[in-house]
Amino acid sequence: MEMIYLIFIIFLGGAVATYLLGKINGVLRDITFLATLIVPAVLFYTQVSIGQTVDFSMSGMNLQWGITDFGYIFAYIVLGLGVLAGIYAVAAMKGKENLGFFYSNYILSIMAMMGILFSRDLVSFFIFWEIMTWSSYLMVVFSGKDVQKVGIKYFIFSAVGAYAMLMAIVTTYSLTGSMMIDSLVTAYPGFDFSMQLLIPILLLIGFGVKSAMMPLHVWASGSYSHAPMAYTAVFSGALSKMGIYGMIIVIVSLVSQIPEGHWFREVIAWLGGITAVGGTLWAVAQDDAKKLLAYSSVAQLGYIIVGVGVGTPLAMLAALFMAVMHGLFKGTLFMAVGAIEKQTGTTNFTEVTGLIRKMPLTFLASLMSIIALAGIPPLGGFIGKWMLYESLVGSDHYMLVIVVFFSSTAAFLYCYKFLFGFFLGQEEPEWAHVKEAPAMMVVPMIIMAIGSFILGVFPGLILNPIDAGLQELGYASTQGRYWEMSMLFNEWGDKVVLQPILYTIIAVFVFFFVFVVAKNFKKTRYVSTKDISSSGEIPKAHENLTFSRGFFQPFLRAVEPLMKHQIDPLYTGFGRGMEAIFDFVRRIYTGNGQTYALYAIIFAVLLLIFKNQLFGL
Amino acid sequence: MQQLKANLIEHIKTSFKDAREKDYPNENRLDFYVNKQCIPSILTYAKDRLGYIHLSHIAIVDWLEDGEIELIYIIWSPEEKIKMFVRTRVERENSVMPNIDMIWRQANTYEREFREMYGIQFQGLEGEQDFLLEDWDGPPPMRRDFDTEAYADDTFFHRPGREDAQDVREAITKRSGEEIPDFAKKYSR
Amino acid sequence: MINDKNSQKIVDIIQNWARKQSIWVLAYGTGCGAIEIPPTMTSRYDAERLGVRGAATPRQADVLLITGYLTTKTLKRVIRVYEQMQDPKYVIGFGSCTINGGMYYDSYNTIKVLDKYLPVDVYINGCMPRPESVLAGFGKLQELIGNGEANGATKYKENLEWYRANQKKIIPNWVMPEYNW
Amino acid sequence: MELLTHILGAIATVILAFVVGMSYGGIVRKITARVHNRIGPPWYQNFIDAFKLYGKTTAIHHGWMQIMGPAFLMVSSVVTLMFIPVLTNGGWFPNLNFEGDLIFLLYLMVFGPLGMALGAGQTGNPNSAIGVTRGLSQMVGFEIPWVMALVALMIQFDTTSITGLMEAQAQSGTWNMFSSPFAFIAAVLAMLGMFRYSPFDIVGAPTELASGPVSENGGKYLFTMMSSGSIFAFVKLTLYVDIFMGGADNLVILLLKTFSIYMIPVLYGIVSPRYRTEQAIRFFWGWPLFFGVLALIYASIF
Repeated sequence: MEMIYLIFIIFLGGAVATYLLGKINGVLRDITFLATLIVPAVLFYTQVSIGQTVDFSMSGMNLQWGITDFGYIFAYIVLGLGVLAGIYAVAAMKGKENLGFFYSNYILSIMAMMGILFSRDLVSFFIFWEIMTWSSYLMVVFSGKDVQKVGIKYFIFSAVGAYAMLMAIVTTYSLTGSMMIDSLVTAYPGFDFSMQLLIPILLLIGFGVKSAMMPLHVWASGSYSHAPMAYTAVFSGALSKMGIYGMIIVIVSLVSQIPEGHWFREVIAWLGGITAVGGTLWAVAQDDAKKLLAYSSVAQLGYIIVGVGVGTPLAMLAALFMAVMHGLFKGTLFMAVGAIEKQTGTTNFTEVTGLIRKMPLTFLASLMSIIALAGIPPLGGFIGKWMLYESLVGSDHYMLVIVVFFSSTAAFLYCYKFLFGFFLGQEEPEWAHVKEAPAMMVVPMIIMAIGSFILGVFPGLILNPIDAGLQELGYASTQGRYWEMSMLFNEWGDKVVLQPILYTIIAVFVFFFVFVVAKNFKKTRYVSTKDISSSGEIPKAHENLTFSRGFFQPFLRAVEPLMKHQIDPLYTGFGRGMEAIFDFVRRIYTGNGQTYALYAIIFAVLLLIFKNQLFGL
Repeated sequence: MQQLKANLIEHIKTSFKDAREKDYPNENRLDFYVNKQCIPSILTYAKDRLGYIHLSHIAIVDWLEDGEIELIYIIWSPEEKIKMFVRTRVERENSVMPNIDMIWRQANTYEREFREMYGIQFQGLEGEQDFLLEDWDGPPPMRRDFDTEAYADDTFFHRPGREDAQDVREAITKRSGEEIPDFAKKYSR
Repeated sequence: MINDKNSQKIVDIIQNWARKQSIWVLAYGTGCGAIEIPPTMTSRYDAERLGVRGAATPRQADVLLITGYLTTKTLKRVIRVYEQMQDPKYVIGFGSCTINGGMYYDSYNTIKVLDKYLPVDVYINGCMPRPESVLAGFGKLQELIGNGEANGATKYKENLEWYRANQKKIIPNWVMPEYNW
Repeated sequence: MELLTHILGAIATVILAFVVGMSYGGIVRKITARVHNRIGPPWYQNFIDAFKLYGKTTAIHHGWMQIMGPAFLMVSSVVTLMFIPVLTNGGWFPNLNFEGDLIFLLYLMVFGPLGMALGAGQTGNPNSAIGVTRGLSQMVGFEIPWVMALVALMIQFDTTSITGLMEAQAQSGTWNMFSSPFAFIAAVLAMLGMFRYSPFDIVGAPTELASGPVSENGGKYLFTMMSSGSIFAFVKLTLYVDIFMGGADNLVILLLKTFSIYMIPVLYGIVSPRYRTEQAIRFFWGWPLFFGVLALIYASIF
């Protein structure tokens, strides 16, 4: 049997089995769940080779499944994050109700994402896309809170995206007579201009919804923060990357073939830039960690979209690298929030403080992820940021680089807010009982944090498959020109050599650690955070001295003009307008027989009056 | 002005039978003695009906010889420009005053200070914690029978050499032979 | 070599010299004495030329300058501030009030003799002392530090029980973190 | 052998940066005093202060992060120093000049303040956190014109490395401050914020914030912060000299150039009152931003 079928059969069977076992035995269910994640992952990496395809026919349509070099990069994200977040989920969701449903949904999500990467034709692509949307929707409403507000928003945007995509697919079929992605790509330059414009725009609406691009990002903050955190790690880390995956195919394979594609890409890049700025500023304003990370995800996806839109080889490298990194560090951060939520019951910065001594490992993982997120060397986030800037400067996007830089500098603000809000600050007696999260939750976080550290020093590890994927899309090989195992070059040949940097940092760090820090630390004794110089006053145990409200108020006051314009009210206004129209239409049906009789009479009269014009008599 | 004053006095006297007018030469001032139970009602009445919306001050006098403590509520009407002194006397020991901080919020501060400094209790006064005196376990220090010097001698250390109370000027004269001018001598001890 | 007594002595001499030249003052501005600090620091008398400089928090300060009377209420805070300071640390009592109570000799809530509660290294006499005498006081402190005689902190540490007893006598509700460095 | 010279050179660079930064700090105190019509402390006062701080006991800590904070700052300063070409030809200080570029440097320079901010947060003092938030907000303000100036230089000379910019200046014979004046103006205005002298010193305002982020740190912590701050000041000055004034061939010229450029924020600061945070941010997004845009236009046209 073909290995590809086997993988999907395991996924499907596992999903059903977990659901059913969930009714019988908890341990069995957990084991089945993990096995269903790990076995296909192992099979995929060992047995499936790139380029291998399977063909079959379904109701008269030829379908083809197979993995490409390009899809392989995303498969790393999906399966890696899927397995780690799955291990995390087993511990994180312990004791919740309806777990079989959660697990089978989770498996379905992973399966759908793998299916999207496997699909070489538009029909199975669309089917898997819908499975992904539905499973993620069910996860968003899993907690049962604010289903009306959040779930419906996500549902409507996903539906709009899906319909747009369906229209594009149907149009493609009517134009080419084939459902293959490859045939669309080859036939695309021959379309007339309106079709050349319409198909990518429709597809991009579909993909833009998933990757939270600017006017379509409205659902993101609510949905990311309402899904269980174990799933949000996958939701934000991997699922949103499917939008990027589609977007790259549309932009690179389709739009770039026509001369007007250049402007198209510029628009996309600028939309990405605006997404990044907006997401960052709103993230700074949040008081809830989930919301903060959700907006931060929007911003990070904005960077990736910028890279995709710019589309030079270096920019594509940057975008794909950042996609991988975003999966790593944002997954870790969402997991950390989940761990904190599990241990304290809240994720609000104004409530939780001073967990550093209680949850040191979670803090360490968060710290490393935050450093990666902020793009500070020597962690992985820096590589993506560096390549993005160099590509922007090298491809004459001068204003865009400023916009992106503004957003990434402002990102330090929410980075600090995240770390300070949870881990630093006053240690309140309210949280004195908090313990470190269970090992099954901590270990995936630490593994991923270490992963982002390794990628920061040896980016070649992941740039290698990315390079292969880009070659698949028609780019020339970039190895040696833009990167080596631990070296980066820009368009002008300026380089950053990562290993000596790491060694220097480690050497200086060790020096200070051994001679200054460790020696001092032993000599000093710990005093509680109540023992601070507060004008000679001794804060009592119940006096809360934590500074967490209005954290960046001066900054937000300064950027107020930028944040005045929101897209939400526009949609709400649109919705209200539609509602008013429907309401008016509804009023026609009064439910009164007399009124209907009146309608009939009016209709007859109108017919009589206009009969000459209508029937041309 | 006189007419206005007379009106006010009449108003108050009709409403509060036990109000005793205290004659005072100052023309823009009214002065009453009332019972302590009347205090909230007369102040409310003055505030709501007569336009005395402002509590200027609450004064306190320790009449040690009479064994009483007098509280004087000074209120002011910005329209009629007449000050009203509402006085009441209570026993020095174990007396409980009605609390008026729901009429004027700022009265709370005065009342807490009186409680600490004069030992007068107020009914249902908020703020149990110390106000001015932290860690105080002596008698109320602002009462006239409180001997502050004896208390200080008792509680605090004194540096030796302090008690002789020598005049600085005399000491200098003795030491360096400087003459004290005649006019200054009467100030010397 | 490092544990050699003579070399330790040399290090002490150098360190004392540095301490003497760099005095970071935490002015605990109770009472009227605080008004004498601005002229001392600004252009007329310019204490900074002697290395005297204001510190913002007790953690950074070397000298606690108590400028005036201390009520029982403020004494608690002053003790707290003093205990938060890091060794080596010095106390300057400023004005008559800290020496013998000054004009508050019979007050029911001000302490009269500061050195019963905190180890005072230098007293500056006067009510108020002029900036010149403040500078003279700093000069005296520098002299003491230079000779290694300003050891109030050690005295406090060694006689902590005696000081604590005095402090607790007027502060009955004693809630203060342990002092053990 | 080569490694040994490298290490020795690195140590020499750190010592040089420390000494120069400290002395500049002392000289600034002296100059400030003279402007105030005071005599002021001797120029070596900062050394005495640092030595005294080192000699103070540090008996307490609020947790690991408080101690790591100053260490982060020190590591960041020293590592950043390693990537700055101190002299044009490398000379005695070969270090790692050719291994990084400007964008790398921009991000490396954030490493220290972030670690420091974490250290300040661990102490639990609300003043520290308030100071940090102000500092970070202000940083967003001045980074924008500063990056604009750098991008303008990058596109003008088609290089992002500092050595590349220095070579370009050596070839053309003019300093960048003359060949791209708008970028220089934007960068200098950004520098006012970078050095945190008034009017942008609200971060560590001594009376209202109790010196902000450092309020819980005394003794050795403060010594580490003070010395790494001095090294950092030297790093920034050398960076400015390298990219705008053609670098320096020997130490005397380096000192002259760095000192002259140091005087801009110092002299502006002495006579200025203090901005609130949002005022500071708006200041940077006013004229500095305008000059930054001008610099970008200038660079993309010529």
